[in-house]
Amino acid sequence: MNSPAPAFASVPSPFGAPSGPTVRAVHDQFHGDLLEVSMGPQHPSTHGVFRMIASLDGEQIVKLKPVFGYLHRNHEKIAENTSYLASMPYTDRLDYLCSMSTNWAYALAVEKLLGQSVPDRAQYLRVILAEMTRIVNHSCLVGFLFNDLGTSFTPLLYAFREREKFIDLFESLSGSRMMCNYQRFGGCRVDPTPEWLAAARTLIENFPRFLDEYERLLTGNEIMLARTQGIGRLDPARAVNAGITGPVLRASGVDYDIRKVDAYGFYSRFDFRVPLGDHGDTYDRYMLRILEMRESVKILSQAFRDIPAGPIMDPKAKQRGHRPKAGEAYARIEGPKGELGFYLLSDGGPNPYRYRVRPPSLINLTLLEEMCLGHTIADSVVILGSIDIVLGEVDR
Amino acid sequence: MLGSGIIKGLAVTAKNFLGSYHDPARMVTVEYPEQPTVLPEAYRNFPFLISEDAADPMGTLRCVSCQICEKECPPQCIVIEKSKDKKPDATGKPQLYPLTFNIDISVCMSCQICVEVCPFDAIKMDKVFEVAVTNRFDGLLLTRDQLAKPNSYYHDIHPAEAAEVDERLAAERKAAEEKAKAAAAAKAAAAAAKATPTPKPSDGPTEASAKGGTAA
Amino acid sequence: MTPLHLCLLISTALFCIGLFGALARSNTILVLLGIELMLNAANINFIAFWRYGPNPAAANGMIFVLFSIAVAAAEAAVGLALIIAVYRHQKNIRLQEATVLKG
Amino acid sequence: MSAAADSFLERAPLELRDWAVQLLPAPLQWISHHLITIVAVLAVFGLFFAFTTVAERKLLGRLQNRLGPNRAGLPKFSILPWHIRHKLFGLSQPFADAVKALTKEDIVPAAADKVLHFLAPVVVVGFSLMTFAVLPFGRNLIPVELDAALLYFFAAGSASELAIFMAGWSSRNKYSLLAAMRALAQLISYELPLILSVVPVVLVASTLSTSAIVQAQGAWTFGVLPHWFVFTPWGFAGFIIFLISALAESNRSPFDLPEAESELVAGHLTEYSGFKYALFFMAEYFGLTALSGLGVTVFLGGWQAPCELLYWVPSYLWFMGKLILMIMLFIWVRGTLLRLRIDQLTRLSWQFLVPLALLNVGNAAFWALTAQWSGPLQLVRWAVSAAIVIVPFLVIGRSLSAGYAPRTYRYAP
Amino acid sequence: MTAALLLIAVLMLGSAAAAMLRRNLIHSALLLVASWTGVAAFYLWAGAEFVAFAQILVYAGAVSMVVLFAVLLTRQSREADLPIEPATVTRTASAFAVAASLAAVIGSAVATARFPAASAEAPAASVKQIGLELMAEHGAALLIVGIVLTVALIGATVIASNDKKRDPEDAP
Repeated sequence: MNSPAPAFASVPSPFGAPSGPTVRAVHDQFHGDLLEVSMGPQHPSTHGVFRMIASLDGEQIVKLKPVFGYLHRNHEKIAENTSYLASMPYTDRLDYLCSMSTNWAYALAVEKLLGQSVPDRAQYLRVILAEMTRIVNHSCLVGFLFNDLGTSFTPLLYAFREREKFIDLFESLSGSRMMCNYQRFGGCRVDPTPEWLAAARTLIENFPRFLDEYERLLTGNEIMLARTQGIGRLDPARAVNAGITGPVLRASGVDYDIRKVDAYGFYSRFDFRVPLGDHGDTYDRYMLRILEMRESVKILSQAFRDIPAGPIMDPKAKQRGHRPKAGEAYARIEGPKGELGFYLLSDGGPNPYRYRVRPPSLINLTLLEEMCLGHTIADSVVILGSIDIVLGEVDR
Repeated sequence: MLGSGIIKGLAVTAKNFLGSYHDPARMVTVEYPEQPTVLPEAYRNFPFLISEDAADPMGTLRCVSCQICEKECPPQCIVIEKSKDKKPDATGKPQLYPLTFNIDISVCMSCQICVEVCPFDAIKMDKVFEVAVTNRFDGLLLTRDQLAKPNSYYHDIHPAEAAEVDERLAAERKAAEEKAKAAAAAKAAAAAAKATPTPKPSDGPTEASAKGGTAA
Repeated sequence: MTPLHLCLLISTALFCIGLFGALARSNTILVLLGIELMLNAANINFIAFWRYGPNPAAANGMIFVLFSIAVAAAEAAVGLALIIAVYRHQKNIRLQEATVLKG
Repeated sequence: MSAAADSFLERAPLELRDWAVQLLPAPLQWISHHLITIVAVLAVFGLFFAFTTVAERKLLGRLQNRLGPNRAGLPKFSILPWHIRHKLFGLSQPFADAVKALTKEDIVPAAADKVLHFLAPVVVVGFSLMTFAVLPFGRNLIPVELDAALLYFFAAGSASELAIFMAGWSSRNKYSLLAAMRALAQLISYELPLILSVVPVVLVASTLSTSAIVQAQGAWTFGVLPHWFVFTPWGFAGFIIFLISALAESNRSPFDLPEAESELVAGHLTEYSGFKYALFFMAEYFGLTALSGLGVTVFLGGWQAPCELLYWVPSYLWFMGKLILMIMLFIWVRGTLLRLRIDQLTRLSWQFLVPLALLNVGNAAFWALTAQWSGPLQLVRWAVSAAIVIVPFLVIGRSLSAGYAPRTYRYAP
Repeated sequence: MTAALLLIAVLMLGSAAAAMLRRNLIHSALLLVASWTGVAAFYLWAGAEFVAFAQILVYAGAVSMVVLFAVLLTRQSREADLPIEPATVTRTASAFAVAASLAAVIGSAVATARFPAASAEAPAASVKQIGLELMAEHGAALLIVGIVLTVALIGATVIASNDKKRDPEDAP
């Protein structure tokens, strides 16, 4: 490790001397031929229209070039040409698995720009929905990861079975299963009924049982251990330098969770821990997701206990036609995939002058080649799966 | 011992296999066309226009063609053409009405922003989701006539919300009537007392209270 | 012509095809396969003599063939391993170019 | 007992065949005798294949808390009343699939090696069907009685991976080529433990004939404990090794590397469509069924009843019942496990299965040598035999899984 | 019976000859599998079941796999099926001359030879008999073959294993 950022200086290096296969990315007459395989954009395991051009020596990857942009939808430019409110449903489509937390990040940025305050109940609701989204995202991710590992959909369908319950709650609250469009500048759109809160609480109370069963199915499985431990190691110094965030970074042992660092929303009121991995491999990334789900359950049960009554919307907040004063704002949250940030630059008009998303999926993807080199093609899809990308967010 | 994790996993799948026969929590499949899905009340799909009277939908549209929804619609799937003349609305007040009101639901992303910004409670979200048609251009372009649905339909699909809206509208109308009455009385009194100019009937308060209402 | 003659002629033909391949082709793998064919031709002879020989009760012919098959398998394994090793050094499996034993 | 063996039900299939044969003129009798056998095996196992596919999908569905296919009913012109023909539990799904496969366009890539591309599915189906010839389906039902039946079985079965190679290589697709390489590596690695796992049975039963092996398992202790080979320490170990190798030989999860859909799209099947694809699919299930049938024959007592009281049930029903259980086991495993990597796959074979199988051969030799031990010595015999299985398993298993363990995690301070 | 033998011979010799002449190495290997299967069919024809199955198991099942593996591992060009450069014409011609003359010599020798009369019925050799002979009379040979096979297995592994660790120092 060269010189880690001061914030992470306390982290002892979990890695000794660099080990594992050293790979030469050469292609000349002395080293035989490399087989160049184009995986994607139509490939079952690239999680959407992502493409990896892998050069293989036998089954070993000696070069891997990620190609993206197939799902580019001009998100940022569209947002610069519509009102602040009208961008909110578009943020649903960024990371379409976690629209609730993406909404929050955008709302946070606009609220910062407007100087808008948020009532307590809405703050609690935001935490509740964001943590539920985290659970949804992580359980889906683990399911997809196991699909990449070659199960016949079983863990994925178990995860989907549970996810469905969360999604149903989202639907009955916001009207839509995935494109929730729930947060507003200054609060939330709909107030949940007491029945809704009770149902959500029951769901959360039962969720650890599912997690236990899930772990019994997967965590100790010898094949799973052999397929994931030591695969796709990510050095913490490299991860920090590359701007990796979220569970991928924490799996490498770097203690960086924006919920703790920024304590945005009401996160400072909740008691939760941040799990850290020591090896930075695929197994750690998988286990961190499981552990974070358990922490989310803890946060959620506290939130259900403490949620106050009251308005969910600041009565002074404007409904539409927002015209923030000229200025800029950057707001970030700890999304399920990592640091999700929105940067807004206002010139006083009804549209943002500049709108920029910091998508965790894209930035976490940048070290894909480094993680894959020296591993086999079978591992590359697993490593990609463990990074947890959503192409809607990568390509925007 | 090598293999114990695998055996544990096999036990879990076996449990789920058996559970799928007796445990409804493990068997969540709904056989859709035979078993209709129960949609939550908040469910939203595509917008429709509310008319007061099912017998004369075009005559009693609540929409006054203010074009706020057209402006706010994120994917800009709404096209409105204002009328030149005014027709009396449900309260008898003359209002503009939409000559054209088209929603291209192949573009619409069901975000509900049009509903939120409408000051007249004229556009609401429908629950119809089986909208497959054979022509994806004209078939998915809904016109004014296709969009207009009576208020009773709104009550059917979103009972609680519709009741709230109706209550609010009734209160507003009452307030407006009282105000108009008061104004008329005042005018009469004023006319009786002095020949002063009539105060202009204003729709400002209606709009303001409607705005407050949509937040709920 | 007895069936035995026919069998022997067939095995002769197979042997000569193998020989031709081993001599004519420059690819090491094919040379090895030619030799395998020659071995097979010999095996055919064993079986033919066992079947039409004076003393078929003794299964000697078959046992010879079994041993021969086993040895041929070993030969193929070692031969192909050698070919792969040569390929590693020279990036080529043409027989003419494998002129040095030292890698 | 002999009465049961001669019961009408037991002999019915043979009687039926003989009756049909004697209707024909004499010169045709020999050939029709065999043709009827072949057609019967094809029909029974063709249908068995069809319903295995639907059973697999339904069982997997249930394992995953889904319903599985339950819609394909009977066509409108069927005479059955509407409520029955409407869905029929999805049982007509395989026929709908067959019609679909037959009517789909057959696409051959322009760069493909056309001849091999065509030959591969033919070879794979042909050879996988040939293996059925030596399985004793019942007391009197064995298509071909061969002295070296086991050897024949493995010889015929070994060609299927060759066909996979042909398919993968001839498609001229990189995924297919990788799949072809994997198929070769897998075959080379798993043919050996598969054969070695059966050798102990050959040693103890001292025959290669499948029907004789079944005969050797036909006794009960106290009338309820069958003398199947799986109920001995060496037989159990052999059965487990056989199961693992059979999974690998038939390209089933967790060894479905040649067609690993998350890595190689569909592996060697990537460039196949329509009926050729269906043929591969069929061959895969035929191979699976044949290997399960061999497992039943060699380890699970073949057509023998599990206890003496049930001896009257026709033997072929026992065989089919055990076969179905074996296939359900395979489906269960598929629904649970994930795929190995190719190097782990070969390592599992060479470092784990082959040594254990070799030791197991020695174990069987010990068992055969101590056949006369009785009384307390019998216990010693069992203990020693079990130790020969368990101790190496623990030792090799530990070294194989060295370095892999669930971890504990720390939390940020 | 003779017709069957001739049919087997045509299959066997035809595919062997085609294998030796094809330019495509994979085709050659697969044709050789056909040829080996033909040899196995000949064994079956001759009544040597056990040997026939062993032939298929070893040649079609194992040797062919190793051959195909070797072909794929040593492919040189981007195309999987490298055309093998034909040897020079003189070489081919002389090889043909040698093979043909040898065929002529042996063939004429065989054709003119006289053999003792064969027994009429096919000899029956049960698996048991083969096993007993292998273990009793040829026990020593069996042991030696076992050792040869083991040594060959180990030797092949050692020769083919990638002994040089890849390290950055030996980069070109």
